[in-house]
Amino acid sequence: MTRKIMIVDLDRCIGCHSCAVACKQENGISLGVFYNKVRTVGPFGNYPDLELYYLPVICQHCNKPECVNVCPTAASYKRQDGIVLVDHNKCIGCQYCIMACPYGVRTYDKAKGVIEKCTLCAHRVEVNEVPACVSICPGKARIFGDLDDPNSEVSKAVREAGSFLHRFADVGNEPGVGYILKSRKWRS
Amino acid sequence: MEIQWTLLIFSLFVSLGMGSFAIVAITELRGIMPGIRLPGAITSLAALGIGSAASYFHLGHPEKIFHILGNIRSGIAQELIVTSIASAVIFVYTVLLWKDSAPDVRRKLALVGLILSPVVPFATGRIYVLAARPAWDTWLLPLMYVASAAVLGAFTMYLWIMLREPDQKTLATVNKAALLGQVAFTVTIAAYLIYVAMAPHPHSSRSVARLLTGDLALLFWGAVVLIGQLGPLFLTWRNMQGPPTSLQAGVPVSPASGGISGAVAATAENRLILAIMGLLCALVGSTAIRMIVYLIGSSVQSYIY
Amino acid sequence: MNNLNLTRRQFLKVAAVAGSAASLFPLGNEVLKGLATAAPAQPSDMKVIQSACRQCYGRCTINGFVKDGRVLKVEGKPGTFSEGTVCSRAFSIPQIMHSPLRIKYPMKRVGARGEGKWQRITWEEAWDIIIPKMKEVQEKYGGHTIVFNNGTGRDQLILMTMQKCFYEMGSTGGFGVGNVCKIANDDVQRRIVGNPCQFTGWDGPKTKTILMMGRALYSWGYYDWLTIKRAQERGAKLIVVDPRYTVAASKADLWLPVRQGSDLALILTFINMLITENRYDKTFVAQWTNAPFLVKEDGFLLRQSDLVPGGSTDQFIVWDETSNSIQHWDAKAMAWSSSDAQPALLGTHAVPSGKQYRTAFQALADSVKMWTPEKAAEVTWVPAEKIREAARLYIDNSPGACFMRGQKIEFSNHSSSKSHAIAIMMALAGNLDAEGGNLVRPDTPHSVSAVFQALPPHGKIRKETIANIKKYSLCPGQAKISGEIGGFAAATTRALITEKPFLPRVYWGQTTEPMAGSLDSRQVCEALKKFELTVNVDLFMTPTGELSDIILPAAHPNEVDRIEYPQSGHSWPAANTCSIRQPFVPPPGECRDDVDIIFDLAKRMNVDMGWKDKYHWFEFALAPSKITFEELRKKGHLTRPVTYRRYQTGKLRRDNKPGFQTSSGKVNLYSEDLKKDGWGPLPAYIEEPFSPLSNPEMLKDYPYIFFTGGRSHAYFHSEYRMSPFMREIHPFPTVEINPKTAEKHGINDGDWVYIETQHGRCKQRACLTTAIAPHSIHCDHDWWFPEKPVTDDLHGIFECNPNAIVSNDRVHDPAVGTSNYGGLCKIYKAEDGPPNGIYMTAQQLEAFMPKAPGRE
Amino acid sequence: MNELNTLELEQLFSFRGAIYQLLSRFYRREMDQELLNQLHQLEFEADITLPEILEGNRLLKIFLAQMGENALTDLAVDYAKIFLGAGPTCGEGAYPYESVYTSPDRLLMQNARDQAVAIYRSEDIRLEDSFNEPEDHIAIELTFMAYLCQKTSEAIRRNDEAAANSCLLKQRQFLQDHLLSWVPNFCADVQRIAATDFYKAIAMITYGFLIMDRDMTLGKHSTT
Repeated sequence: MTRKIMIVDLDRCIGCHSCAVACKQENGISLGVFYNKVRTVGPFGNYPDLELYYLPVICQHCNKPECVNVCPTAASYKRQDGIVLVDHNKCIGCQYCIMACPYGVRTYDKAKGVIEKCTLCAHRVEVNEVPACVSICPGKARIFGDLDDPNSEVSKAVREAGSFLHRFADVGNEPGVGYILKSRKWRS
Repeated sequence: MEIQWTLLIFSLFVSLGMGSFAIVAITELRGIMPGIRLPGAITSLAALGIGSAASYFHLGHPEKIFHILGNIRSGIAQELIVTSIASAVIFVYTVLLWKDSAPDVRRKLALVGLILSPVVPFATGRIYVLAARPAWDTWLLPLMYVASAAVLGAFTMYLWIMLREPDQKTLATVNKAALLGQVAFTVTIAAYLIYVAMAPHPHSSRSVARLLTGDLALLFWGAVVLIGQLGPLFLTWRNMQGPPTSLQAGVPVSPASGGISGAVAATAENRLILAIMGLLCALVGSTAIRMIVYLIGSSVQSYIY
Repeated sequence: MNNLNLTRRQFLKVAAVAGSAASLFPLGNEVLKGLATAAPAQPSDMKVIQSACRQCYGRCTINGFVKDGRVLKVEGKPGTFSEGTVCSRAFSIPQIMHSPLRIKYPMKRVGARGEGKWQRITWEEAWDIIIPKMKEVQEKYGGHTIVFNNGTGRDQLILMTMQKCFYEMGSTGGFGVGNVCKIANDDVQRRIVGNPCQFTGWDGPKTKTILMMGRALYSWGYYDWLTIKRAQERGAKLIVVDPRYTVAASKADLWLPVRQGSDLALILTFINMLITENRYDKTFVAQWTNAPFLVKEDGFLLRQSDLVPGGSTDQFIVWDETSNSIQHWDAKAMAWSSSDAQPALLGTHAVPSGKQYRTAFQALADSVKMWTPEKAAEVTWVPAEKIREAARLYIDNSPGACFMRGQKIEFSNHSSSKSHAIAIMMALAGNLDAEGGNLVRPDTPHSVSAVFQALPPHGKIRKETIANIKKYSLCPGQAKISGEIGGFAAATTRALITEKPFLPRVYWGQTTEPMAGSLDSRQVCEALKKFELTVNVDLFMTPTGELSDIILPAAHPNEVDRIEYPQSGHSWPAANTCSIRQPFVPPPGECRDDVDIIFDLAKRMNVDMGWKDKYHWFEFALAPSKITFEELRKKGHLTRPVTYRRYQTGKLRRDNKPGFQTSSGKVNLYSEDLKKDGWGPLPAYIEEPFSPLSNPEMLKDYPYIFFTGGRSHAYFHSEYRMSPFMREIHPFPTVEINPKTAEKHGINDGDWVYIETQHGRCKQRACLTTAIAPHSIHCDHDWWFPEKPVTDDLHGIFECNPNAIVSNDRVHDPAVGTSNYGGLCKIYKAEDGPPNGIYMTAQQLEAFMPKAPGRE
Repeated sequence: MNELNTLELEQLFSFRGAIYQLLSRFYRREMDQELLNQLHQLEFEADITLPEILEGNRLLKIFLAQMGENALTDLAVDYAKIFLGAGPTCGEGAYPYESVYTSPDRLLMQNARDQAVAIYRSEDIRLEDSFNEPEDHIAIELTFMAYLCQKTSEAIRRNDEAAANSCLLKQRQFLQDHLLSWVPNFCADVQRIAATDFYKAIAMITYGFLIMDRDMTLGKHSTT
């Protein structure tokens, strides 16, 4: 089995939004729509005793994606390699998956009448390239690979991170993306 | 999340249609009040039509709807299927009624329709039962939608009955039905609120405080409670008292509902006006609670949108 | 013709319309030749072209994916210093190159300035207007009345060719970027150390401590962050000095939240601690700096000529502790008078005449004595223990601690002193050209960074101008900034307004937007209107372009050939790599390479550029590396290894003698040069004129410290406001306000607010964040709106731009012309809401509003 | 139905080609004195009842009758403002490229331009070097139509009905898929932005002519 996944090392992320724009270019996303956004978590505290980190957010490519369960046309589906995709030929734009997504990472592209979201650059993964946001990240904060391969970079990163590996709140969907944060308190 | 008006209209009118048809079906099965069946059935069909049209406009690509059977486990697919079946049943029933033929078939169709009448609103409410949105993740929500359908149906049919000069027995029955529906609605709303208060992943956007004292207080207390619950309750109670003969009927009113009841008493020269007021109150109440459901329907964590 | 179901009636109609047209345009007319029948051109495959990004000056290596003359996308090119990474700005390249707003033809102004009436002309017509006028002005009023303006954009070769061309015409400069850019302080470092070492030169890969001042990470070359992060992972410490909790501060091991404009006090404290704790590198200071030189009462250094009539002026006197006698350092011979001399660093020493002289080092020690951490805490508002902690990290890790900075510390009326102090700090700590310290960038062929340093010799007019600079300068006796021999923006603006010392006549602007970036935008606007001829070379119609007589269309950086060489703020390997930049596609319309335009201008103005064209120049620049331009084009890049302590091996000097490329051959800790420029020979702290300490009574009306210049992750100064991608991630001019401060004024996050100084007000959108102190306000700089019509205040150049509310009538650094772009301000909610007509479908953009301090 | 004879057909395509060329010339570069003089002779009116052409013609006539000494400069300024993005409308000029009107980000060199390149290539023609503009520039697209008209006209002269038919099909297709997909919006923008009646008139006439030509080549009869 393969399980393609992304790990983001938040200690390396400088919140420069380069990934967000790289993604827009790579995937030809409409203006006003993002697959990938960088949130600023903080600053917490009072000046000058502050703490913050940046949180790049994409589709979590959950292990048990609720968006797939609820999609009436099976346009949302999970591939063998773990990537969750939307087949635009089938998507009727009912937006039910947006309701089912715990993280607000799906969006309805009004112009196209379909759901848009991070594809983990599946078209690149298929030709053995990493997603655009991974390849250009100025902090090299993103790691991409196969979690089921114990020798992959992601597997190593997950092992090394230990208890510093964080995930978004799980409501049964088992989010896939992992966030490493050692230097600050995880608050997301 | 933002109010999804197309979906709201869909669920409101489908509920109204199914609620209305339930009463039509009851009259058919029990052989009473034949005069209201045709207007009732047509109202029901029309409501389903309006609801379906709204859902059509909700879709980005309705032309691809044939893919809908791609995932039968999906709440939306189920909702669409039961709505379609119900619409077909009611349509055939209405045609037969129009032609005044095949009474046996009609009775069977009425029975099917009666069974479907809580199922369809339940299905429309069920799609909201999602773990991603803590304020929705309860079966009380679809139950509330069923109760809402009962109220909407009762007050819709009330109007038709009033237009047909009903006898006292019919009136008493319908009054009872409306009262029951309304009480069920109030109870499910109360139960739902208790759930929301205890829901996991608490957040200010989906707190009960937002309803009771926050930015949604006016919508909740005014539209849901006062107009949506107390209004119909009061009107039903008024109806049960028999026709008001004059202003001096002197109904004792509570201070809280004094404004409305005063106005009602002043203008309620006949039951028709009471019926219209009742339907309006039911519509306002059912719309407002649906609006609230959307407004407190924030996801566990919302990052991009 | 079954397909054409036509009636005679219809035919007659077409015939009626077309008959006359046909008589004008019989088929086969010239118009149709626009489509020449030719051999079928094959659809081309997607090509990947290696090049460099010039959306800022980080010059990351990129690949362009090009098909049929269209840039489909850009990606980072791996295998170089930028390691395949690129920032968001790179992705605006296809949008900028293919923007419909591009100017593609030369144009002349037909209406009044700023009216927006333009007529397309040919290049020859443009030259026919420009050249006679320039020649006339040059003859009638002198070349010094020709002002040119080079911004930071596009690249350094443009800047250099412009300087070459215009100085040779007799121009003394003009607006330029010298006073808003790191090159002002580079110039100070040239005098102190011989070459820059603060901005570029920090040895990230080997360092133990990084002291970073006024630089977040978003200005340029984000790959620097990788170097910093790897250093941290190795155990190195990052100290960040910044008034704001920037991204760099958030990643730092120690953040010093210094009061804006007070950073020099910190450095002076570090120097004092180095001396009083006896932690300075004695060997280096004694042998390689002018610290042991004796100082006269008049503040100049004691020379042989002061002791012996007719003595040498190149021989500096020291006290030799070995022989207990005076000896000297001969700056010409680059030798001591006694080979085993042990020059005394401290104390006062008597010369044979009996007269007592302090050493320069003693003078320094005396001048910084007051700067204890406690004293610094009073000035900087940083607790003394934090200052001590930072000093410990820097001092205890020296040699091997490096310093790096952004440009914002230049924005001060005492930036010379600051640069001077930093150089002293590095020298005392033994970090100059040391492993892990700050490497001095030589201008010899030993370094690829020097590829463009060697310039053609000066021509006759230029020599004459330099010799009589007082007569020709726009700011006589001031500001000899590197690259600007006699002018800076504020002085030029003043000269235009007051016509003193003389009235400049011709303006040539290229890669620049002075109204956005210079002090007092409105005054700059008035000044620009006074020129007899204004030429602007740019890709887009800019506010300044709108005031021009002639617009010339420039090519985008990825439409031309160039060598990209290190110049900005990086460490190895970036600082030691030059790389290719070559076109993805040819320029559209009649756009031309900026450098070609200058060569063309030079030819028409009879200026000898030294080289016949850019390619000639490329070959010359690459010759020391034994590679041709075409080879570089294929190879992609060229990296040199790092070497240390090159002052010992002679690699820092053009004559290959050990030492530094300075007037004394040593690090001029004690600077006679700066003294001559109006500074003391040693750095001294000066409070900015409009600050809570210098002007407390002003706080009553203007209670907040106002400053600007934090860098955006989406823009490069005034550029890219027309890129949808960039506007999406940084949609509004944003003012950062502490929530406590905002609460006092009833300001909510996202409100539009006015920021008002004594000089005026501007409007920005509030971002409430604790990343800024309650006493301070920070504004985005250089905003204008291409979507606003020219008739609306020149595309809204004044409305949201904080540089429009800072007066030009203030103190400038006498040596380099820099000034503080801030002051004191008040803020209040803008009841009239956002600026009219700006691009903001709020619903869309609201969500894109970056939260502080994501944008700096 | 009054079928046209060969000579008339040949003439028809020549005429249409001529109009396309004339329109192309208006957008290709600024007006010059010679063309301005010639315009006096131009008769757009005749028996046409299409309101855009009538109104355009009326405006044009007024402009030509009333133009002053600076007419050429005024027209050049207007040209720069409308088509070159140089002027008070900066940021929302009527950029004469199909890509700008059909791509979501309003950029040059997008899919429409690639399609245009492919179509020209299929006809074995390419752009003349001196006109360094993307292939979806309105002047080039209009010229391409003129080119196809010329080809048809020649085919008719040779009595090669198959070639003529195929060429006509191409015209229809290009007109439908390209010119009509954006020129109506473009002309509306020109009318909105233009300061002179001249370019307003040209935009109206362009739009009117394309509509007329569409109906005619598609065999509709709505132009009456």
